[in-house]
Amino acid sequence: MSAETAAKVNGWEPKIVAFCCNWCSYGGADSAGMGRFQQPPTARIIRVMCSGRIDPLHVFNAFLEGADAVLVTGCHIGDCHYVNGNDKTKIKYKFLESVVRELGIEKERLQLNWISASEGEKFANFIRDVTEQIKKLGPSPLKPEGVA
Amino acid sequence: MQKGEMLIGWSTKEDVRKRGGSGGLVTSVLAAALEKKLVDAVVVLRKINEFEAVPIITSDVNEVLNSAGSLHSVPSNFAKLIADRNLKIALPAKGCDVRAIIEQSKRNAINPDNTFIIGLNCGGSMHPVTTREMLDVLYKIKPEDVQGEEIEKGKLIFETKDGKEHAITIDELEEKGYGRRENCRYCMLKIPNNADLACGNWGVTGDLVGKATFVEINSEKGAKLLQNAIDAGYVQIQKPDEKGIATRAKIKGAMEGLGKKWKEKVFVPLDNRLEYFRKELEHCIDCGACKTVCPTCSCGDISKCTEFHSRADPYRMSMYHLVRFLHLADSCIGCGQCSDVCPADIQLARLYRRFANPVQEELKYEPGIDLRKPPYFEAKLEV
Amino acid sequence: MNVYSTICPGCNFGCGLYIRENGKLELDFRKSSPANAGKLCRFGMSLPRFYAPVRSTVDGKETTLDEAAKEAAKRISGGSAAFLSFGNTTCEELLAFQKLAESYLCTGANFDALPKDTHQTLSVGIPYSEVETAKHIVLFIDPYEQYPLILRRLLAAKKKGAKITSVWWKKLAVADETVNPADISKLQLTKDSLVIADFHPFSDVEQVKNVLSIAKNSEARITFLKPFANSTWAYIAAKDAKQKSLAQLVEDINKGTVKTLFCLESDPSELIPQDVLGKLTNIIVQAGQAGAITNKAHVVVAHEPLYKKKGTLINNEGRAQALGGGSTNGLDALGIVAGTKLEFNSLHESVKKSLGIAAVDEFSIPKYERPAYAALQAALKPVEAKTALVSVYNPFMWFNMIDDNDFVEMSLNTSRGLKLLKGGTIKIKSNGSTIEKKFRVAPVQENVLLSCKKFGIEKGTITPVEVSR
Amino acid sequence: MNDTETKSTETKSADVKSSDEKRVGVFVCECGVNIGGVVNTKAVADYVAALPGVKVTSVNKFTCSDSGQADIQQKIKEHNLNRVVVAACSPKTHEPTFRACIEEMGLNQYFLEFVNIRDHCSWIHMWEKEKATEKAKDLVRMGIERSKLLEPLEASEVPVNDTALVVGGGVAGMQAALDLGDMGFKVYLVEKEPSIGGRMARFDKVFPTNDCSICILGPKMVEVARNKNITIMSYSEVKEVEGFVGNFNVKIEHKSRYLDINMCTGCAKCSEVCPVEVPYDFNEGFGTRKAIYVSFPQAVPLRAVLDMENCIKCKACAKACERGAINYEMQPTYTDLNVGVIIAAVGFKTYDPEPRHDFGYGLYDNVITAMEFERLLNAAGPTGGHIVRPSDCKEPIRVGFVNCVGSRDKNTNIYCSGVCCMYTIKNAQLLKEKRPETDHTIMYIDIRTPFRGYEETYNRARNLGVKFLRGRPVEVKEDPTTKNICVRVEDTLAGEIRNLEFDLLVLATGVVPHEGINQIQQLLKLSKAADGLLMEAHPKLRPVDTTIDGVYLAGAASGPKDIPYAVSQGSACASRATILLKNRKAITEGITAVVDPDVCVGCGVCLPMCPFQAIKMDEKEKKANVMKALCKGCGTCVTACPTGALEQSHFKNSQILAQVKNVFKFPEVAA
Repeated sequence: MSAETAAKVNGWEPKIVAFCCNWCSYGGADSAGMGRFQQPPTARIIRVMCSGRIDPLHVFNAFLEGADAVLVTGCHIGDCHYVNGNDKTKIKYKFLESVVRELGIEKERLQLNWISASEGEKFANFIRDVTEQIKKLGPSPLKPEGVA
Repeated sequence: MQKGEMLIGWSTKEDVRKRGGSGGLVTSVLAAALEKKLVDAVVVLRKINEFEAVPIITSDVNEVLNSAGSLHSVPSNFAKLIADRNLKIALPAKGCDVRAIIEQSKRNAINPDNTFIIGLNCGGSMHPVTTREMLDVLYKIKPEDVQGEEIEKGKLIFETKDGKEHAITIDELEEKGYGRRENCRYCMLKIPNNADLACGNWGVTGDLVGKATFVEINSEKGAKLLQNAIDAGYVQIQKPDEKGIATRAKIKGAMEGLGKKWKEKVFVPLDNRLEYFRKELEHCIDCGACKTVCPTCSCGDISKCTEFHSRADPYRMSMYHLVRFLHLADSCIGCGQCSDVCPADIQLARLYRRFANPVQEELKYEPGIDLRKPPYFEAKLEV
Repeated sequence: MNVYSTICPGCNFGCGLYIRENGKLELDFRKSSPANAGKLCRFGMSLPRFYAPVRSTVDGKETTLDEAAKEAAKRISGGSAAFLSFGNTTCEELLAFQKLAESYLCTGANFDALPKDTHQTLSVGIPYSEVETAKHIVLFIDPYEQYPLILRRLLAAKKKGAKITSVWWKKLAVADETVNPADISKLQLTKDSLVIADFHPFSDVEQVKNVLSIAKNSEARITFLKPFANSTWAYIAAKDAKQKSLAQLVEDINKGTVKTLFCLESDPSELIPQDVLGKLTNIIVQAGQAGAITNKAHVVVAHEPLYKKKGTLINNEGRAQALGGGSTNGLDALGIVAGTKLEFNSLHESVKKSLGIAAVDEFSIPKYERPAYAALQAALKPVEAKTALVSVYNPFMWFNMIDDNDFVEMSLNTSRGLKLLKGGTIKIKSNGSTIEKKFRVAPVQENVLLSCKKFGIEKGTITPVEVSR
Repeated sequence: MNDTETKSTETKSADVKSSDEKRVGVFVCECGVNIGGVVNTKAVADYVAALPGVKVTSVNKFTCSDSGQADIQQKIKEHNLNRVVVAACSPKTHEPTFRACIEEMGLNQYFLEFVNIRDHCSWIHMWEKEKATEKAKDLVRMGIERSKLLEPLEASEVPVNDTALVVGGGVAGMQAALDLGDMGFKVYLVEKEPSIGGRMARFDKVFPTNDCSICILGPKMVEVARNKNITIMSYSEVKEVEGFVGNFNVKIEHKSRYLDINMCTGCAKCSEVCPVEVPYDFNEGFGTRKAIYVSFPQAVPLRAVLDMENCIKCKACAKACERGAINYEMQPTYTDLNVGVIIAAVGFKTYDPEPRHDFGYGLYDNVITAMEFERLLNAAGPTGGHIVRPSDCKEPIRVGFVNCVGSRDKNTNIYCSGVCCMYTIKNAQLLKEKRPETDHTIMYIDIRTPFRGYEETYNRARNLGVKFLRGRPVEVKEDPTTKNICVRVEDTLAGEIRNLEFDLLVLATGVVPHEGINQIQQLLKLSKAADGLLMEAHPKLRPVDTTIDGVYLAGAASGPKDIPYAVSQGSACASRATILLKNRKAITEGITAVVDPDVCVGCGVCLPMCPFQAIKMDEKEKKANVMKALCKGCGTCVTACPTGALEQSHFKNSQILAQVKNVFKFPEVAA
């Protein structure tokens, strides 16, 4: 299905894989729940201990499995539970981002955000924004046949 | 003798001078290093014919002395051959060999202190199968009749056994799809200043043309290597003239200019990159040769690119290639070995460079040049 | 450090490579090799694994090569011995072996069932360079899985404007059009067409006849690829010998007229059912590497592996290629078995003479006669099953080596029809046994399961199966 | 239990219980209406019941309740479950509960997979019930597939040697050593100077109470020396540290004093006869000391030290020493210690304005630092407590003070040193009290007086007539004849430029890390922040811990501190350390990185990734090695590993990818 036709299909919901670190962004997602910050049911959260654990391999695999977007999230810089894991995430992400861009995947499909455990509303807004952006783009060109 | 010094030298052994190109200096330096126990072993190409030679590691001085001669149609890379050998070793190396050795050193697979690298100026190499076809189609000579080849003034010259020379400009050859391997065309490292010595015929002037080698000393190890050969009586040297130094720089500049043009020609911007990569890779048969041969990869048989790739996955692109793209975006040195060995003729080097060119430029990281710069993917923090 | 220039034993393609002995076996690419430009397929890349060391044994006890060969001579002297070789070794050894075999030689291929005038066409293919210049290519193979090195020739042809038609159960990336194997009659061929098929012990002879007639009727060129290294020579050299088919061999073992089987560099455990092999009093194997059969054999004559051998191989194009090793101990062993001393040089001269060449030069292909064959009548039986498991034979399967093809391919519709779970498995039932396999969704014909791995439930190429979630 | 709906998916007959078969039980919680009001929990349970490996599903009103937990335990028993998936709220709050619950049944606690279908589903999709149910199915499916790949883990214990090493004998280190010693633990206190006491020993008076510094510190120093559990290693340095929490092997170098410390009585007769005079570093270079000397009268230990660099080997001291303690050939000696914990109280130095000539320092005689002022003010100082100006030794009348020298300045240090406002006020006040005729102007950016008694001190100074001028000098010049200092400064409150002339200008230099900090950072593998100071494990919640277990930080090495703060930190370190010393064991993280040595190629990419220095390269085998006692389980190294030899237990690549793969499915086909 091309992006254009997809956009026309009513009710198509993207599927977003969100990697969250245990200490901040996963907590941020929890806070979104506690604050009842409503968001589209598009994200599937995968918890890791530190954003530094998010391997580009996982990101690639998510795309190949059919993710319409992949989110890399972690603690704000300076707040890492493991001293500086997120500093490394930042460097690695920049590198991954360049590779994904050269591969020809739209930049909206891979995003990085630092979200603290208290920023529930920010988390919800992030998911809403990404969902809107992806709805405009349509399904990922890497999505395998017959998968949803 | 010290770092930065430029010299002109030749072998003192007449048979080596005769057999080897440019005065046989490199051969003699290697032989001297072995004989005087500066190293335990050296890498040489055991020549089979003009279009085939096998790289071997040897401790036999005679094997070294008999190995002389440059072969443009033997596009090998020595880095993986010497990796994890734990030997004190000396070897001749094209720019891409040197870059690969440096990358392997960064990954702890080669001990740079025990590796003496004699860099060879390189304008490019050719695939032997292409060369044979080219001889047949363009030069109209039988490959078996060839007894020597030379690149001079932009021409590729073959000498046949009857003593005749057959020359065609490289431009013309490459226009017709022959000539140098594609990655060599856009390679920008013509004089390997990342090696301990940089040797070549560029800059040799006057009577010495064809009979001597121009050497630039790039490191203390290089100085040691050359001094050893002189002390052992294998090599004689003299100072180059200003004109020679200028000529060498001019040739380098011209070659780099040409490289740049090729780069622009090969890497035209694409509209649908994802579709392009997908199409290019659809004939992949998962042989893994591109990884096995990759001289910057220090992984064993098991690595992330292979372990998380399964032939059972119905993906539109393979995990193997995506992980390779990532790992090569910072580490690809553009040696073209992957393209050479791909059974589906996928121009892998071209694909890897599609990532490496912009990424390496953006991150200001050039692999294989500076030993002190860790692979970018290591994400070393600047504290 | 020993480096050998050698040929891949994975199939009859004739791929050149180097093998380096350096504590362990390493392979290196021989870029000047004319058949493959140094490139290797997945099997070629796993050669260090293929060359598992083997030792000479008699009834499980380790012994020397000479002793094992003497014992082999003793055990074949009973008169009820058959000799089996598909190739996989040098022309010189095969020549000696065929002399030894005298009355009972089997090369595995079912020449019996095919007219004699087709034998040369089946034995020697056309040069790969002709593939590159063809205008229309019809594939009866899966180049990706079976003979990967033909792929670059097909792509080169395509670049020059060739059209590629594949007669296969799956849409192949290289093909411009795909014809269902059941709809062969729809094929449109001309004299500009080039048919690429394969010929192996499991080939359905009716299908081979069919392919031969299609080519004959349209005056198209035809070439058969083959799975065993040097099978070209094994077939050419055996054409005057009293050759028996594999089916005949099985029958004779069952009848009890064959009690001893001498296998030269050939593993029948993939081709002859286990219970039949079990009826043999003696299995004698002469081989250069361990395999399923060396574990079962009563006598193992372990000679040097192929890469260490001296001698000649003929590839599918008919190209003669010299092996870069120096060992002739395989010949020595055959000499002991035969009771005569075998000289490499004289055998080598015979090989050259029969090829009509003065020296082995891999860069030129000897001239082969390819006599025209008469029209054939094929009687293809349609497969009568809702679902069929199609086995795509490849070097890993012929050599029973572990590979990572442990799954079946099927269409999305087929998987949906069975309500399979994504990432789940499918149960396949045949011949009374059930296996559970991973599956991969691919553009495969409906109700066909394609497999590049031997699961143990298949019979030949197409096996009717029952499937469920 | 009427609030539980159970569905067994087992066909009893065809049940083969092989030991490695994954038998999953799924427990879906309704959380009252929190989940059940939005997500159709029964539909979720029915859906997952059909997934391979799922042996039983159960829906509970409150899975965390006693009855809910009992249900889990009963099902584990009934169905011989070896994996438990709980779909409920957040693992951050309830994971421990359920881990304990399954552990009671003999299952490894890491066989629990916790799926969040409340915070991450029902609460955030309240108006999209169907979609929320579909999402919940996805989340539970992801959890089930991950659970099948979970492996048992054990948190491990390492024994702790109950001795402590305190590096740095300043007030913070002394406090730490005293507290530990008083609690009965053996303590080694290593000080690189000839005497303990640190910077505080050099202060004249200390704010806000203006006590005599050495008068209150001296007794404490003696107390340290008298404590039977404390061994002072003065004039000594840490040279090597190996090992990890509970078991650090430390090599201490005792620098040569060129005299036998056991024979020396500190009588200082040697100093009297020594003919060499060198500037006295203890007095900030004012006045002189001899080449052989006792660092200051209250030194602990009260022993002399011979400064070999300046010794002329006249041997006068050797003759003067009645006990024959002096030995010119003495070499450094070494002690190997094995300690369980290390407290680093390595201190600070004051900012040196010399290289940049801040405010004319180093160019003009009459610009001095506050530390120099402090020594001049001290009765035991070079002038006997008289403030004189260096150019002519006259007592100054007009004294200017410049604050924030080397602090709050992007050209030097961005941070506030915290103590300078107070000590400047104190210094001005002390001089004013001593010589009321003097005139003081403090030029400041902001005056910071945050703690008890500080603001009062500030007010007292103002009442005394100390002038406060808000502004930073833009130009400082010396009058060549009078050597007076002329300052051009903008009074930012008045909004006018002022040209002031002072007899003496005192610079309030800030607190900066001293040179030795790099060495100790490397030895102890600590982290250093961009400002050059050592980093604590967490700036708020773990202020004296470091990222290295068993290593603690006290005092100004981790940022400027006043004395009470430094002392509290010393005590805090002692208290933290006692947890390990008392228990004699440390629990290490169960979730750690693990190396597969068969796959590792020893490329070393992982080494710099680890902020805890937990990975070592076995150079001989060329394999990376994770020291479990040091690993905190962040997994950053695992990401960097190119071969996949490094894995993070409980977050293995395969486990994470199992979740990724199960985000997606084949949509159900309509029958």
